[in-house]
Amino acid sequence: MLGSGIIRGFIETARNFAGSYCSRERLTTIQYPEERLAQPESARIMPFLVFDGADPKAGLRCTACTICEQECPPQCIYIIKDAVKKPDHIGKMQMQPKVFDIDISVCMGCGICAEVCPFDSIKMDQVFELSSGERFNTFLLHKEQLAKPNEYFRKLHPSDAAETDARRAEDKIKAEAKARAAAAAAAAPKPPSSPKPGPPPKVPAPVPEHAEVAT
Amino acid sequence: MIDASLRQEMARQGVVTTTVQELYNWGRKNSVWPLQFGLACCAIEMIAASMARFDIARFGAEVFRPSPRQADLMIVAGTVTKKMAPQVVRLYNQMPEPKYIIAMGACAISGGPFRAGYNVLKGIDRYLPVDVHIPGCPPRPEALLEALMALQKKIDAQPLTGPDRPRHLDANAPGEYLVPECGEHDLVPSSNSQLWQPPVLVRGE
Amino acid sequence: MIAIDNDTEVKQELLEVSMGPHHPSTHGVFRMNVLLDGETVVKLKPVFGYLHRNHEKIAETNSYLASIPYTDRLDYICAMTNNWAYTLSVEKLAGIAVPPRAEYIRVIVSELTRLINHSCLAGFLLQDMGALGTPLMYAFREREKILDLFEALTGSRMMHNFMRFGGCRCDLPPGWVDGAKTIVAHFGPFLDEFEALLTGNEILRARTEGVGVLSGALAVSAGVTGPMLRASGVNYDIRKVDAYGAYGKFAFRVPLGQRGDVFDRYMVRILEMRESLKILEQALRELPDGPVIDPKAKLRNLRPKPGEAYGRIESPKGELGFYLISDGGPTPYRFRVRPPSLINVTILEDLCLGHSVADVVVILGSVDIVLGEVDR
Amino acid sequence: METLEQLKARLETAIPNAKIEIVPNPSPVNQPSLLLDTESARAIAHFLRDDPQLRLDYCSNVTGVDWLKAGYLEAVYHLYSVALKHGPVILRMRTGNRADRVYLPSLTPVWRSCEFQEREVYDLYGIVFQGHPDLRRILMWDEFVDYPMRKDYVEPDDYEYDPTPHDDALEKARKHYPQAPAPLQTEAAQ
Repeated sequence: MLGSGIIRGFIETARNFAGSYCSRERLTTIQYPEERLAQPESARIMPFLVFDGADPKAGLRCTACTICEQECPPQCIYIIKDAVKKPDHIGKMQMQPKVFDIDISVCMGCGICAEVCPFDSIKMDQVFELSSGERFNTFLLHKEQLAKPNEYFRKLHPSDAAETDARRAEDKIKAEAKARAAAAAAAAPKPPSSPKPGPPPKVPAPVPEHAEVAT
Repeated sequence: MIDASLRQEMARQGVVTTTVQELYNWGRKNSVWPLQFGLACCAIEMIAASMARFDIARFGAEVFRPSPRQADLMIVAGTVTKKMAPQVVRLYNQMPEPKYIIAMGACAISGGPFRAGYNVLKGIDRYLPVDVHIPGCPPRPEALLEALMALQKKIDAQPLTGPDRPRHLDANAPGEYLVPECGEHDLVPSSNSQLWQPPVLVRGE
Repeated sequence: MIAIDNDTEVKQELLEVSMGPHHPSTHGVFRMNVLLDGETVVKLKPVFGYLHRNHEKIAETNSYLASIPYTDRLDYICAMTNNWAYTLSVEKLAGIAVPPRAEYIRVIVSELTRLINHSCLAGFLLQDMGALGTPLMYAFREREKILDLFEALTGSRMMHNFMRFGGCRCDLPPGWVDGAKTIVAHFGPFLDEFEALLTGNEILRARTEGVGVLSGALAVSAGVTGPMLRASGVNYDIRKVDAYGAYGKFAFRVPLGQRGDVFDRYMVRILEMRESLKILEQALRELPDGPVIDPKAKLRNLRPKPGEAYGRIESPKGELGFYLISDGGPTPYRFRVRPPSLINVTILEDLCLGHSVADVVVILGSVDIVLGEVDR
Repeated sequence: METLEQLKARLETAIPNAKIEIVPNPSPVNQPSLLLDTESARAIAHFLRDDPQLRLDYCSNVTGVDWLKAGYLEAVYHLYSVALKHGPVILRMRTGNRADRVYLPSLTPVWRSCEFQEREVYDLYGIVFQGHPDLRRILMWDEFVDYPMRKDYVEPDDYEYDPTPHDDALEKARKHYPQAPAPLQTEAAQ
């Protein structure tokens, strides 16, 4: 019968219409902003920098190695190294950035910077409400705006953060043990060696798979 | 003018007071009709925002108009290329006042990831006045809704008189903008110098 | 009374209409210069380049790794298959092996992508016919479910940046396979519903049957690939021909059309979705354990030996290939995308001649172009 | 499918004047190609398409390449057979130089799929395909005069607001810097 296909279509539409009152499957609307979609742990929008402890300046994990700057596909990271070094979590003196800027009006949120960072410093944020009427002053984020505490990172990416924290704690224990051993060796009476305490132990920073530290 | 505390008291008693400005802006902000106009990837997220899950209709902005003559809002959703830029400006010029622009996504703001390209316009604000920028590549549909709410706030706050009044109530304000032409190597001119005045930023080593 | 002069002839002339680049039904910034005799198309010239964003030039200045997120933005509905085509080409160029689990994950995400693409295409096609909203809304409802899966896996809804040379960036998160199984199980009933809504609809049939007929011989000569080619009755599916990835291990059929009209193109895509569901069921059931990336594969500073490679896959739109020439440096010397969308519109004029303007819109919808890929 | 050497021998007997060279490909994928001379290219293409053993009825991909150091432009064709499901056979043609002798025969009369791709190569590389039915710019606008995919193409200097410049962009940006002591300004920029 001509029109039977249309009628069958109408029945489908009616089923969906009626179903939208009782079935969550058919009524999928999220009442943003009152209601928010839970973002998965892996969600990534824009990068941020992790710092340990309470002071963003002293605890910043970034060592200004510029790997992220080189690998960033749209080249939206800009780093200037500081002349002054500071100790990292295992007490080794590391470079630190004087300027660390990310232009989020260019950033494509690909997450390659977080992937290649060998110091667990740059991670992906999940805040997407970034709109602004002003282009020039709001979208160039400086080091101060980018730095977020480790607790924030733990909240966003619990499993990733747990793995990172465990690894860093292990590094620290290893470094301390090595320092103790070095100190003990230095303290032992050896005729040629001088009695002053040994230099800080040289422990390579944790390097994840596939990453290579820039030369 | 009625002061705020008196108004609150009256509202509690069931008397709603308003001003012409508030009523006018209330109507405008809740019926922002966008132009049905997608350029690239962000357009898919714009469509997603108008679909069931995010439902831009809750903000009165689901009426995507195919014709610029009926639209209030241009969502520049995607990369504007140099070949497309004259058409985008022309579309904007064809829209009636009051009109607004949301630059959705990194490409529309600054050229984004494609800014190194020879055919990519480095930001639509070289030719048009943008009201709200949304960074992200592409921004989530919620981010578009958030930007729409920001735009609504902006409309709501516009006074109808005085020097800060919107462009459509100011006879001397420009309604149309310069349409660039395709030259032999680049667009001519390469930006609208009246609109595009970037700050000077110097990088040392 | 007005006297009518019967001697005056009605002047007839051809009318040139420019459809696009801003047009409600052009799937992006696509322009067609159409010459009309009344309502009938006598000439049609597509105009491209309104979204030419220099992907190839940018890729020739970027490292091999940095080009992966750019490939997401080629055909922005099917980011996963773009990733795969590019990584496949680089793997061929540099001689990198892929572990079996990664191959399976690639198949799973690509077939999910095919579901997204084909269901959205059906929605857009119906939108072009005037069915505003409803089918597209149903298609997007299902798409959102698959996007949730992709977001849990890769972190982003559309731009996944998931595959790497020698495997995938990360393993499946816990519970992902079960979620995927649920979605695959629910997608079949959704397709039944979708077909009940559309396939039997007399208006859809009247608008699509016998419209835009493409012969098999012309399709092959014009390089048309993908569902368009198969709707014209030519059995050529790169998943079968090259059996790349793990596709050799799955049992699935290749749906073919008979007449090559718009309806066949619609129907082939619906049937392909059903075959994709079969592949997904098998792949999710037989997913092997093991690493998801070749541990020897380099991520940064990849410098393949001088040489060239062409790798291709069956993307939802057709043959998506990447042709790479390396000169031994950190960036490709030549990076070429073989875009299925661009080459599929070669025959647009042949399909549209003699049809009315309204049919042009439907035919273009059935070709299934995405401008990010046409213009790159 | 026969090897490229056999194919070359067969082509040379079928088309007597043809000058064919095999271009080796050292990469692991082993896709060597045939370098054709421009005079006999059309005849060779017809032979490849119609030969019952080959039936390369499907030209998948046309690529332009700019060999700046060697001083010529190149067009590369990837051929497959839909009927016999084999391939690829790769053809290459080279122009005389990069300036005035940039003519190559068009293969669009043999394979229709070359139509838009050859137009694209013409648009971006400036190779003129003789015998092409409709050789116009395809991606760039008609008034455009340069060939942007060539390796020596220089972009017009439309200095952008680029707060994170690198490499070439940094050099370009420096030219637009105002004359001021740089380190001082950096402090102010933060």
